[in-house]
Amino acid sequence: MNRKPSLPAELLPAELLNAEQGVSLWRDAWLRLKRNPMAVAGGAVLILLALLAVLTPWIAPYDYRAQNLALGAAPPSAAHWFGTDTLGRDLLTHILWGGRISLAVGLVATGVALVIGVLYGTIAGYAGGRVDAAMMRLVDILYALPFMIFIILLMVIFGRNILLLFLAIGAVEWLTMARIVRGQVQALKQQEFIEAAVSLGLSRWTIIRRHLIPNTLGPVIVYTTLTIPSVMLLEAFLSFLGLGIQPPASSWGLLISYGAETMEEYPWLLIFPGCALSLTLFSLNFLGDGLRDALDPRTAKD
Amino acid sequence: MALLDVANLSVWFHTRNGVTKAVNDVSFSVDAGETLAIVGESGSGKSVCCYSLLGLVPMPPGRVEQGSAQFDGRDLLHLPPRALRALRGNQIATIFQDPMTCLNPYLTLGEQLMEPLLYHRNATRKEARAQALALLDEVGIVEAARRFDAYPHEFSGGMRQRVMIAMALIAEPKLLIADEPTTALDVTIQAQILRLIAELQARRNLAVILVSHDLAVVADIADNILVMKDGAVVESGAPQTLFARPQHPYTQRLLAASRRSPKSTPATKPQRETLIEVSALCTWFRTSDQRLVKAVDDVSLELYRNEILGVVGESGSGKSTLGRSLLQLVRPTSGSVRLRGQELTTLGARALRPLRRQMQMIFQDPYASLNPRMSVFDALAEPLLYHGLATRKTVTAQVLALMDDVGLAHNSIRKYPHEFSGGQRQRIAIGRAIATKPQVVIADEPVSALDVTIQAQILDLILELVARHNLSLVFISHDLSIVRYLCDRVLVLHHGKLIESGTTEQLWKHPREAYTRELLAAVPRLA
Amino acid sequence: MGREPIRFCPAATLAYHSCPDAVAEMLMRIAPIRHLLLALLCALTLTGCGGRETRVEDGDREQVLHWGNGTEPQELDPHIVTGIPEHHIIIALMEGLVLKDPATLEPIPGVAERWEISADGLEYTFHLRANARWSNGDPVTAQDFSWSWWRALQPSLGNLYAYMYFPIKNAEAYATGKLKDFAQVGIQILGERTLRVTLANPTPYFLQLLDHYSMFPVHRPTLEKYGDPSQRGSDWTRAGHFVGNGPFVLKQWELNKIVVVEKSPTYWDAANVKLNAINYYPVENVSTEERMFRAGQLHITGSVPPDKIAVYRKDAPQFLRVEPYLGNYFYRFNTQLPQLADPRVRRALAMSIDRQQIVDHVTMGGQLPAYAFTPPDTLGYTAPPGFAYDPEGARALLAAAGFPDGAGFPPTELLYNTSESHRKLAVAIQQMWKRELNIEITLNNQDWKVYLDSVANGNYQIARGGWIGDYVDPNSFLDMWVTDGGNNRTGWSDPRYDELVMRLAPAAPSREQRYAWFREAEARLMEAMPVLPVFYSSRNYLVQPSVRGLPPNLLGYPLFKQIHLEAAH
Amino acid sequence: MLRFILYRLLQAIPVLLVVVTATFFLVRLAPGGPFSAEKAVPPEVLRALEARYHLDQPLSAQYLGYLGDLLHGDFGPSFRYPGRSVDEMIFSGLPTTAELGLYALLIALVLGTTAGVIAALRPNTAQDYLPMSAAMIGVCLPSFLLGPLLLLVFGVWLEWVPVSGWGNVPGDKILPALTLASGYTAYVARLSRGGMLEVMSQDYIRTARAKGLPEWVVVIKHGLRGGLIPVVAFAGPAFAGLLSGSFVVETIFQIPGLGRFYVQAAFNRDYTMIMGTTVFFAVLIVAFNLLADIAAVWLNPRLRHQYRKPAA
Repeated sequence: MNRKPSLPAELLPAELLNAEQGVSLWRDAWLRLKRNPMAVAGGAVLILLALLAVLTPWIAPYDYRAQNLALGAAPPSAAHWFGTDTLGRDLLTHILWGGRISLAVGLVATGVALVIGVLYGTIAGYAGGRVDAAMMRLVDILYALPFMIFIILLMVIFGRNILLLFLAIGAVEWLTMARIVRGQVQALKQQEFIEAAVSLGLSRWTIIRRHLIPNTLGPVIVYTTLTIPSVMLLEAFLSFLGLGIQPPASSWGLLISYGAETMEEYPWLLIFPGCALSLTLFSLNFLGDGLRDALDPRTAKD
Repeated sequence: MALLDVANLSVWFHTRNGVTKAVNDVSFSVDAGETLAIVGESGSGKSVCCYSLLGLVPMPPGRVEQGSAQFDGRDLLHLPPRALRALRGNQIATIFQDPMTCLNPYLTLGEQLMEPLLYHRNATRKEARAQALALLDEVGIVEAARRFDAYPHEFSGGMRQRVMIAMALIAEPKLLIADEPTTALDVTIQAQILRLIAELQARRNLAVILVSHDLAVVADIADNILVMKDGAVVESGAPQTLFARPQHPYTQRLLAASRRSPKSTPATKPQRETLIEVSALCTWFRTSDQRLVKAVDDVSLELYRNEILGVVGESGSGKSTLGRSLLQLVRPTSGSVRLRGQELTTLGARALRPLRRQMQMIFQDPYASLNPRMSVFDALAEPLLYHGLATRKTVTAQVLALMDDVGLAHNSIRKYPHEFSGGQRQRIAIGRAIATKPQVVIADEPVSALDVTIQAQILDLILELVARHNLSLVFISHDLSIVRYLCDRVLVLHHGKLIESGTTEQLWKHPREAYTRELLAAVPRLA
Repeated sequence: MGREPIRFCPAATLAYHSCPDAVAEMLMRIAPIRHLLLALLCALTLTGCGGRETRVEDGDREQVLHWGNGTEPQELDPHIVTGIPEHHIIIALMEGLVLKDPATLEPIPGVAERWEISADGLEYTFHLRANARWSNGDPVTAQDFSWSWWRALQPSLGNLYAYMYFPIKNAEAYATGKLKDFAQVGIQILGERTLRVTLANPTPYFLQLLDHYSMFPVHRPTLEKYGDPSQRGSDWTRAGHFVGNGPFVLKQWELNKIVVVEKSPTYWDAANVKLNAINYYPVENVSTEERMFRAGQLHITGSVPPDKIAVYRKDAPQFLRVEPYLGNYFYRFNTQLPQLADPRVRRALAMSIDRQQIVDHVTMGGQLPAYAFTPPDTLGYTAPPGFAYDPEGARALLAAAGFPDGAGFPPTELLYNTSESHRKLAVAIQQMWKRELNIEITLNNQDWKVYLDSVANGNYQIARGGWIGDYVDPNSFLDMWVTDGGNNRTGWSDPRYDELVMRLAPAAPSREQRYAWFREAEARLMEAMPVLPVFYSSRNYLVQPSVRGLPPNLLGYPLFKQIHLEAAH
Repeated sequence: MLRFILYRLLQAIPVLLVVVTATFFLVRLAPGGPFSAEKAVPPEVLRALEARYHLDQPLSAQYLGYLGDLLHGDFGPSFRYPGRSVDEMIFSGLPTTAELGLYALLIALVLGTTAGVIAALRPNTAQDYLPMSAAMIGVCLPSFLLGPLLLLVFGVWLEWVPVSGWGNVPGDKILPALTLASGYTAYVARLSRGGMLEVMSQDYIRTARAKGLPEWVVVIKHGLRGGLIPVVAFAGPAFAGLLSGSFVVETIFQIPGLGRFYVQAAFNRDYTMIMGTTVFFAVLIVAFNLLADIAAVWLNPRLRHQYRKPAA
């Protein structure tokens, strides 16, 4: 649709219009975000989930190690709202405990990938030329190295460690992020406002931090919301391989992969963890879209 | 009965923030062989008025509230979409303002040119091609057959606008709507395009609606002029009567803006203190196919304190590269640039940084030169804080002072660039440039993207700031009338070389070079 | 003739009864419109029975057996391979001197039509049948066996099962390079069709070994045609190259897709081979395999997903086979660790596991609780229980060892290789130890190769292990725990045990005496408990009712020439 | 253009060399040799096996020997499958995996683009939310879950398609391709939605409408090309990833492809196979990144002049 000057620009909340105080992009974004009902709902669900995760030790109906072998896998009932798994353990309890792991992994590992990827991509894209070529070939190399061997080596060298898990996942996921950001920056650096920033005498780092990175946020947020689910599932895979959390602790990814094995016999073992993961991802998605729109002062774009 | 008869047209936009009456009770008519000019500034509703006839206004939020538009006996406003589509590009064709963005960069010109024939006339590709080639020839594209499969980016702006015209005319429409067809072009090209439209109109007995913000542009070719403001017609009539006796103050303002006076004798004679000294400056590029482009070739100049130096030339003459080379935004190939004796070309990026404070730039496109994610406050506070000209405590007051300087309302401090009109954005850009209290400002076509009325305001602002802050200004422009209004001295660039220089009046009255004379002749003038 | 193949549709029976039931149960709790949904589900499942003939039906008609074979065979060279999938293919393509009766596991004639054993049990004389032929028509001779066995013992070949030959006199010395002269190995050609084998010790299970593929003959001209017979990496085993002497010949071998063998016309007992072909599918994923079975793509699977066993048992027992298997599942203790050095601790850990609960509710596949190491009735040998499930006694032992109520028991780790079933079992046992002994055991899983490395280097505390007998004899289970035995890996050592297993039992004059020595040895093993037996294995797999001639046995050993297919009526 | 391709191919040499070298030493660092097994391997057998595959030589000699073989295109014998060479195994699995990957890519591109375009035509309406939510579900459903689910419904319950195999029966390629494509479809949908939103607000779309072109011509002919540019940038590396990521799908659907080797070789410590698949994968990454760049140039004529040969 063509946007004509006669169309009044999306007006800001009244409190912004009359203010004579300068505020940061982030504060503005926050004010804008508050007016987006879907984003607020997404954020509220996420906060609720985070709260549940924090409070799990006090609110979980059972000890997560408690088994009832004789009961086995039982469908949802009054005693076990979400049913039990094949060892007779309460599924709700495991979803609550697993949420702690999955949410932490999703956020921290994605955060690691985000920071490395955005910085690396921005530097490569802004520097251009040989530096860019070398940096991107390094990305190619890291893409090509056999992931399994990498994981096995990590496991052997460092032993089992949840922090290591975050690092391993972050170390894998940042590659694509770097590519995306680099593409964005290459386009951005042609724009006049970057030239204007140079002519203001700003240092390269300031230009990267204040002018380039904020303008790459749109695609970065979209990609991030897509990364979080794959990070959570990757965690399950690595935990299964032995890097990461150990039973009886669990995570949503692990619960889903076990549930997938028995989807015919004990569907609740798949449905409930699946719902928990989907709920999180949809909330994240709505929050992410809202955040992206909020961070882009222009009209909403993908 | 005229070809197009518009009566009581009202188009309103219904948004969450209320109703905007973009077009309110407008009536006009135009007949074959006639030219109607609709003049007004951005936001006056002149474009919406035309687009609503074609069904190109987004609905919602737009809505046609009332009125009729009889075209060839049919009411355009009440045609079903399919019937309207059959008219578009067929009976009624359109030329848009910016040929850079209005042609599809992914399709060949030939393909885009043939489309109206393919979809409206069911022509075969062969027929369409033949017809398109003939038309390209007619609009003055040489070697049309060879360039038929070229892409838009391979053409200059003027050429693209010729293609746009050919594309509009290919289905032999009865009515041509030209929305600011020359605004984005150099003055010399503008004259050619206007002449071309007039010729084609005469040859084909076209009805033309010419939309423009500049009365001077339409003066020669319009049979009737409609002046619009805030969605309503404020005055209309034949050019002669309108120019001779403008009734409405708005029309008078428009006229005044188009009739620029030469620069009044400066109150203070510029001191002969040399601020920037450029000698034998060359900035050459090697394109990736290894072709050498001598954008700036052996240029020497001086800029004195408190002087406004004009640099004129067409697109591609190297005037923008010259401006960037002065600031070391583009590193020159050879030659020297000295700022008060300090050689700049040999300095590294880090060493240059503190000096940059003293030399600032205002860019042509106020849309692209402002970071879309920085509010006015951010944009203006950044240079102040970065160069230590303000502290966290004083920065708000200083930003507000800057906003006063450039004429921005205080309550817009938190707004973002997209919420402003072009003129206001250029004010922000100017504010940013003067924030560091520079000695030299280089303004690269700062007003060519703006409406004439706004141009006048911005030019006045620049003059005022130059005087108030003791600035020296390099003013780069293709429009000699503006240069005459503003500058003390003028340099003429052609193909990267400096071909003529002198004081403004000297150049205006006694141009030495043929090229300079050509530039002068192209300036549209009101009778 | 002209009999219409009767359609058999396991998909409908199973799907209708099992899964939608569970789904329906779910729905009844959550959806008020359950009737509608139920109807829809039933409609979906019932449409299953229309349409084309399944692979199994086609196979039943054509006598083509579709066999789910686990993984892609690494090789088909009997002197190189080690795995069960390879075993299943090679026994169709080749035959040793002796076969086993699949019902009793007693030796029956193979290439040798008869044999004599000397009174001291040291000399075996085999008489090869005259009509034994290679698939290219050459006769199978005593020279073939002698040369093949020479080849199997070449150190450069890297034959992991060379130790199968070690009962033969001087075979071990030759295989390890201590002896260079093959003539001194106890293998003698007495004639074209007569072969004498001299053993170092009377080995009651020697005839069984002859049916192991590592002792099968290979066709010398073929091997020599495709490379150096004493080296790996020859491609004589490819379809088109392969020459064997078994009831089937190799027709097709497509990587990760299929191995096809067809009935061999030159096989001496071809008249009694009823199958026309066997198609082996390398299906690694057990769920995929089960789906293939349900959809009528396989006659037989290698296993059943553990969670599906109960469903089959309840709804489709005609397909499910649960059979005891000559294997066990145990945990090794690293006896060098301070907290595990005390046998009382090890016994306490063993006695606090409720094995009945585990086999009933965790493994659920018909496994038997193990209170000794050797599976019961291994060729008539059953070890007496070495301990019992006794949490009270376990607590007492642990307290006596200095950890009353688990107090002060250092953090200890249980290592297992990455697998869902190992994980589940470990979690259950971890919780039992916590409950009964109040000690915290952490779990650690490692990738298979890392796990092997850790266990082999003693780099573990408690580690999961499993053992499958190579042959049906207690020796196969007990000789691994001798001092510094390659498979011991616990650091445990008992001179009396070594003497019993290594010296006394092999030289025992009678089976009774031999088993008595073994019982004593096993009792010592359980008393010291360097290894904690959990259960005796079972084999769970699915078989179409049309498959006949596949009696259960401890080794999961099929005699393909006896198998035939009879479509159900 | 040719210069550009040559330049990039030249860059591929150090990339491959680093990948080969790093992988060569990394795999040997991982504990557990290629020949370890549950039953202890006698030392003399182990020695014989190591001698057979030159693992008894010093590492430098092994490395140089490997590089030499590699130059001749010889990846060496597989350790796990003693009768087969790595070359043979890669080329036996490649056509299948490539076909699977190609179908998945096509599905991802066609479905994803369609969903993205539909969503972009009416942003922030049901027409937008519906396909985008479906895309989100596509991301949520990993292939180890989607594959069995599809098989259960269409293979076991409905019996519309066989539950395993590749190219045996018509129709058995549909589910694997769909399963592999699902995640990528979601990405493509989001990317193309973003691209289309950007493009459909351009001035030249208004020009096309002013010419009276039917709306579908406006969208497909004038809009799609520009809207696809971000998708193409994604599709290059993604396709390389698709080929290596097909492991799960190949296992679930019993497909004789390359993806299984790529993963299993690592677990089996099949050194030569790991090297072979890794080198092969690295070549794919280089090739597909290059192809994506070429496709971007093809889609976007504005980039072409950068790569045009100088006029003689």
